[in-house]
Amino acid sequence: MKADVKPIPVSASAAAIAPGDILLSVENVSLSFGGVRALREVCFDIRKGEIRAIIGPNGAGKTSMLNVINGFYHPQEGVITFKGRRRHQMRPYLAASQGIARTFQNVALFKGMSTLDNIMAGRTLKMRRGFVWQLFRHGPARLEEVEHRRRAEGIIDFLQIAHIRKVPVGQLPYGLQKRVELGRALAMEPDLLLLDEPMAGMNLEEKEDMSRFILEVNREYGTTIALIEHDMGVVMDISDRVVVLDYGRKIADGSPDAIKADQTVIDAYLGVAH
Amino acid sequence: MNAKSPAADAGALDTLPKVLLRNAAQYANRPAMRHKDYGIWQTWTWQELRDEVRAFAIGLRKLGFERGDAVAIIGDNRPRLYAAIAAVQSLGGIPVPVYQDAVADEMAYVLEHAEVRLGVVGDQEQVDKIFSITDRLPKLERIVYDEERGLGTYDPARLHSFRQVQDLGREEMRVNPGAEGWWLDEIANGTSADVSVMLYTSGTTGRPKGVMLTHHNIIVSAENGNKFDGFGPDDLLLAYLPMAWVGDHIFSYAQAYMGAMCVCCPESPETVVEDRREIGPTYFFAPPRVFENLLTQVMVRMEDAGWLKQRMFHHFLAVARRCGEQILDGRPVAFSDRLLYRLGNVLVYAPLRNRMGFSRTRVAYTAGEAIGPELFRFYRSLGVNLKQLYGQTEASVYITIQPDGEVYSDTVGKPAPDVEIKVADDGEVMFKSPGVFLKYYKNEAATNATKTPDGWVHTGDAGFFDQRGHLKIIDRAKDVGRLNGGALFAPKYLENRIKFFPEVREAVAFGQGRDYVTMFINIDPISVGNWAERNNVSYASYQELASHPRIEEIITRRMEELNAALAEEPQMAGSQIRRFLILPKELDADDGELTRTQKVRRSFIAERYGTLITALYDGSKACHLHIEVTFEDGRKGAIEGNVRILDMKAYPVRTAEPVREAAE
Amino acid sequence: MLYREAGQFKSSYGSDMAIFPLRQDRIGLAVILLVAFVVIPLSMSSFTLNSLMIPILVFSLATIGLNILTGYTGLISLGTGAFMGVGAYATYKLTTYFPEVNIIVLIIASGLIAAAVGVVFGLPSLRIKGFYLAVATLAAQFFLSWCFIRVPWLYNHNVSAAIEVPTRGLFGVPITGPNASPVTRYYVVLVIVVAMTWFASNLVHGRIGRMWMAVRDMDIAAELIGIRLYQTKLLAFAVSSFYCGVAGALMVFLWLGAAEFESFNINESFLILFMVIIGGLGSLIGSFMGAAFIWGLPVILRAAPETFAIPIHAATVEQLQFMIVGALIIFFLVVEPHGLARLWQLAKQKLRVWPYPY
Amino acid sequence: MDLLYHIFVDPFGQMAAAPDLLVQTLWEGLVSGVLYALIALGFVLIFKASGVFNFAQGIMVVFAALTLVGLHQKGVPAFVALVLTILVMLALAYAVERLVLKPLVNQPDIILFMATFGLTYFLIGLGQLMFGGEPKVMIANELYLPKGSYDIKMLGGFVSFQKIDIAAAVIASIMVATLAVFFQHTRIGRALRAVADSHKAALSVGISLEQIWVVVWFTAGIVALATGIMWGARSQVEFSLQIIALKALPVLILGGFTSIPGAIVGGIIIGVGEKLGEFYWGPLMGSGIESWLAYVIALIFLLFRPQGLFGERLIERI
Repeated sequence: MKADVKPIPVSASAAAIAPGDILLSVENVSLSFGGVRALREVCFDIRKGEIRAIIGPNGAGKTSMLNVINGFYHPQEGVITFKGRRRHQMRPYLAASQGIARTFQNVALFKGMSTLDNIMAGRTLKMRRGFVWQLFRHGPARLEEVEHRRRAEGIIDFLQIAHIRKVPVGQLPYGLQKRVELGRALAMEPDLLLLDEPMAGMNLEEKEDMSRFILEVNREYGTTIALIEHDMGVVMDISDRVVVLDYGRKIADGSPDAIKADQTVIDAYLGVAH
Repeated sequence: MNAKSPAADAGALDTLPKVLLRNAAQYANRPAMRHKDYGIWQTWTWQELRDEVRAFAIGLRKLGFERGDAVAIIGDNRPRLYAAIAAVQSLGGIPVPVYQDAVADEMAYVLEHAEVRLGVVGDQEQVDKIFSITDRLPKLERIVYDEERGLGTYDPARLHSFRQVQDLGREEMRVNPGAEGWWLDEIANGTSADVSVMLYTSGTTGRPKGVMLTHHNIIVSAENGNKFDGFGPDDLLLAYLPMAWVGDHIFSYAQAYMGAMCVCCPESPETVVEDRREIGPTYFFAPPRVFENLLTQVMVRMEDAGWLKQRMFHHFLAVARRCGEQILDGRPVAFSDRLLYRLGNVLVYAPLRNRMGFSRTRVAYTAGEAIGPELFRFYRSLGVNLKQLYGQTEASVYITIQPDGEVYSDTVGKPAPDVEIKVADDGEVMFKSPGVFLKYYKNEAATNATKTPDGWVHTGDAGFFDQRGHLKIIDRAKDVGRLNGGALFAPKYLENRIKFFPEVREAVAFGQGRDYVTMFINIDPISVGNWAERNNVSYASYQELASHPRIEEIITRRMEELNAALAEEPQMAGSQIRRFLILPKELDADDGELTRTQKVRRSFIAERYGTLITALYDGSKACHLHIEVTFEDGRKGAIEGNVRILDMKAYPVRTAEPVREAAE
Repeated sequence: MLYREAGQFKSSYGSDMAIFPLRQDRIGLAVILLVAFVVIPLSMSSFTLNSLMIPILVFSLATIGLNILTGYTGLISLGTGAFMGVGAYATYKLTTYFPEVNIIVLIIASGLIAAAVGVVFGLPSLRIKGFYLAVATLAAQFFLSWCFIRVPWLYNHNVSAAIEVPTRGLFGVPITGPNASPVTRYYVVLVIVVAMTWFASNLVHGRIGRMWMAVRDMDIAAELIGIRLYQTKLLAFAVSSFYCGVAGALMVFLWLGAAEFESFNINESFLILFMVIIGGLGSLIGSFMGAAFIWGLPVILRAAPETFAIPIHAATVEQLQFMIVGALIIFFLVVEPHGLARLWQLAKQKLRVWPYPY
Repeated sequence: MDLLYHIFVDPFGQMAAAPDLLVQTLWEGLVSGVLYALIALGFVLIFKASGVFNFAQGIMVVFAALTLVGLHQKGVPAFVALVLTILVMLALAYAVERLVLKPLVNQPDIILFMATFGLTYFLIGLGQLMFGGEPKVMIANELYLPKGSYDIKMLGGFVSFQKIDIAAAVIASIMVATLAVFFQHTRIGRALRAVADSHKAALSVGISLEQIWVVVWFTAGIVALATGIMWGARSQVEFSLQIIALKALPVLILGGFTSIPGAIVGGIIIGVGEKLGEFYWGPLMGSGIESWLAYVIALIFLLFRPQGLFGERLIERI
């Protein structure tokens, strides 16, 4: 009835690219800090509507890869093509405005704000009303606020965090914080969702919930997802394709089964000397 | 807002769908239903509700629904499910609410027996449950679900979302202008004699029976219920008890329609308490255990309060105990007390009511089982007008009910409006009323067994009227026996009465075919333990505690109180407890002494403790006991010791002629 | 205890997002306003109004300004005094250039000038954070107070190097200058402060407030959800400086009546900062409490010896005052780093769950 | 055009024209730079060890000097007063550790920063209460600090070097040297540097944080005392010094908050830059630009090298 809120509205811009086409491609990207080479000529792509896993031993450069994709690091070489737009580097907020959302390895929520405000903050880009309207918090500004609150509630309901709606996230247990962070990312209605170890430090039950959410986001709303995860079981279950990094180099790329069988990958994980 | 209670001009309003139309016209923009969803109380006015129902009904029609079809309603209390009931009724179908927590097998039986063609269910869980039993339900054609979550990927063949069905209906109304008219005709064709709803009662024995209630049954009962407490459009109530339970159907559906009240559905079963606080219902119903849990919460929380606050809290609770009920019933109270109560109201009662969500509660009812006098008084003394009623599915709820100002913890009240009651010679309570059910669905035998040709219904409960003309239910009729003297012997009644004392955990009464009543007592380790702490009585084991002389004193005192009370009641005076003993061990399900649902297994105990029983009746002062016990970790062991048997003196019986019949 | 939340349910997001969702709070606010607008002017002497109420209001406004920057956006500023000065001197210049324009308009205008200056000194805030930024604002402080001395144009080349407030009226009633009655000035200040507080609360409760707090709590994440750090921080500087500027203008024109560069030196900045800390970072109501506390305390300290006839030297009181304020700041940070606002909040919570302890 | 000339050409012309004045100015700058450096040193010590940005360093300078002079005025022999003052600084260090640092441990930096504000106010009040607010003359003679000046003829003019200034420079360098040794070669010193990295590390060295804090604050107190004496001897002991002490902040920005050499170099840069600016460019803008020039220099510097001269660039990780 009235309460019908489409949990996660799919943004229009995504429609341009048909499912299965290449949404984002990374072409021999290299990144280094001073002497340290975090990434070396990495190439891979992410297709629209898939769940893409990036795995690898610690220090393989997984997080650096994500940071490059959403413009937090600027690679020295290489090209990144997102939704057909080629670029070498860009400011993070531009990445965001183009539809790349992201969660962090160790939760990066706005500790002082409530769950709801965190998710509302995720909708900043979608809100238009200017300063003057904000001053009065009436008319259009109010309507807009209400409209986006409705969207936010859709996400809250989807992630089943209604009971902590108005709790400052600082007070929440880790598992829930991760969930809220996912909510904040979803609030951006992203075309590409980057998840940095979404299940790190979770107990089994929490992991199951999280996997379920990730799958539902992907299946029911067609959101493309790239995730880093250490729990191989989970990765192999939920992801469509897997790319493996080791010492900043791509050592394998393919379906979960192919990866499981791949000798170089096994060596990398067993730590065979290079 | 002073909208007066709607007049139910008979004839025109002889079915609930008609009432819906009346409300949509008369109370168009007043709230009909609220549901805590997406963070706020989503609200539907009567008009909107009417439209929702209409769209759904016409949609059902498009799906091939026909008059007389049975439709299962399964799920937590949700506006859409209530709307579905109305929609089905509007098409002359029969809604069959089913307990949402029933296991697949029970559900299969009910759906099969009711021959449902369509199921309207809450969410994925229910869908899955039904899918798991479809092979047993050849007649079931379609399933309509409310919550779409997780069902997106299901095969849509026989599955529709509530919204899809409504869209069908709206589409139909768009292309075919006659559709609405047709719907109204369908409603017009309904008569008061039609079956309004079919509710399955899980009888203590055998398969559940489908109680068929007509619109007449329900409308009259609902109307009487509303009149009795003056409910109207300004009243709010929280629908949180199972929709399959007759109480919820009458209160949250029928009475709400008749009185144009606003029904609020909680966000989820877990949030009922918060939601109740937010809504602040003016009318609240709950079984005793709900009130009990609430009280425990209060006490537990206050435990953590500061010393001063606790002092204040308990002081004012004492004041309330002294004069709260009188003030509530408008009886005279000492001026000083009145002032104290005022103060207490500011400092404790009102805030407490607020926290519990009773700030605006005009009337609250409890029923289903006996409620402890302490518990009952607690709420009343706080100013919550808590009352008891006695009802059954077969009666469309109302049999007896307590009028304001005549509220006693130990009765279930006077006969409800239009209800005749008589107590059969064997003590069974029988009634006759407009609410009496049509029949059990496909179960002649049971119907005849329950309903006499001249319309009296066997409640299966034994009871009697006290001097005040209030009915007292003492036990299931079949469990009531007689002493050799011929006096009534109602073990459950006696056990409940003694169990109301905090020190007593369990009790087992004996007396069938004996000269007098005796009892086993199980002390409550927690409350007695606390008592021991406070009075630094040291003890090593439950056994030691149970046999402590000072504990025996306490229990004896309680027994005397009970006997004194029983002496007041002509029918019960005969069954005062003459001798009792305190069991050295807790009755335990692991030893088969209790059922898994913590009910005493009288016969089993009787033989297990045979020696003790003989001792109770052969006048000996003590008795040696040796029995096998199972410890929590499953180890077997034995308890051994002497059990002292205590004698009680009986109070003189007041021989007043028991009231046999009382009708209004 | 006073709260009756049962039955106060929200059936629309609008009402759920209200700044005072509970009826009892709305009533409380109404009472406070009533006291401020009716009781105080009627009951208090001109002296009390002038030495207590007006300054508290003025400082509250400045505190709100600094709170927006430090409490909500997490940018430390030690330049508050200077920004207030900008407001004051700007108004002074404007009054000399546009004598006929309504003084209120001029005050608002000078607020805008202060905002502009604030933005200029906020420019470094993108590159630098924390204490480094504090130093940047110190630059503002010292540079501006230098200007207040060295640029005679600012004080119309008065020999006294001070600015005297000309008489200006509103609807024929003088509201500035020597012959404006304290009551009228109180009302003018009160109205402006109430209005600007309302605006501030609207801002911090909306999109912009969330952006500020996001930047404060986790700037990286903020950037990655599409918040432009630079614009957001500069906006904070602008709004903050606007509030400080107006406060400064009010301070000179509706309270002191005259001022020189000394009135806006770094100690002023510290004073406001203390008000923010004691009141509570990131709280508007705290801003009022902080201002009232820090300003009220010395008044009481000074009054105390007289009332109890303690023979104590005025200078000594002054010094004790320093010590006590200092000690109190430390004390507060130790017992309640979130200031009076948090204490207030806790008290409210207690009342809501009464009689329960939690 | 004319302005540009006055900014970019004229001043250098003057420098070339009167090199002796230039040298004089440089020397002046150097000396005040050394004093800035000393104050900055106090900041750095405390910041390194306890992560506290000690706003009170300035007032500690005033307080120390004031105590010294005040005690002497009350008839205490100079050197006894000196020792007593050192004890006072020790007591102060203890008090701070007990009453401020310990209760506030694990609070965000901003809170500790604010706490030092409170400390500042408290010390102002205390100092005035005990010794009065009026300016005092440093007991230079009693402490056998040199007076007068060497006037050296050079570059076609006289350049005068105040002996006290020379003393200041010398003492400052000695102090820095001692500190360096102290940090390099004592157990506490090593622990101190460990703390700078991580508190746990310090504990592993087997020294409690409390001890370290006390030591550090005490050291800072001594530095403050020295600074106070020097400065007092050059001008006089007054509370406005506390404001001047804020000049240490730009110094820190140049030098970086954690680097001792940085503090020295930064101090000198600021001191010299300030004096040059005042002397050659000040007149353009009606003089007195000393009061803010330092900060602006720092500000400009910041925009190009936010981590300071010796601070190491850190890569933000997420």
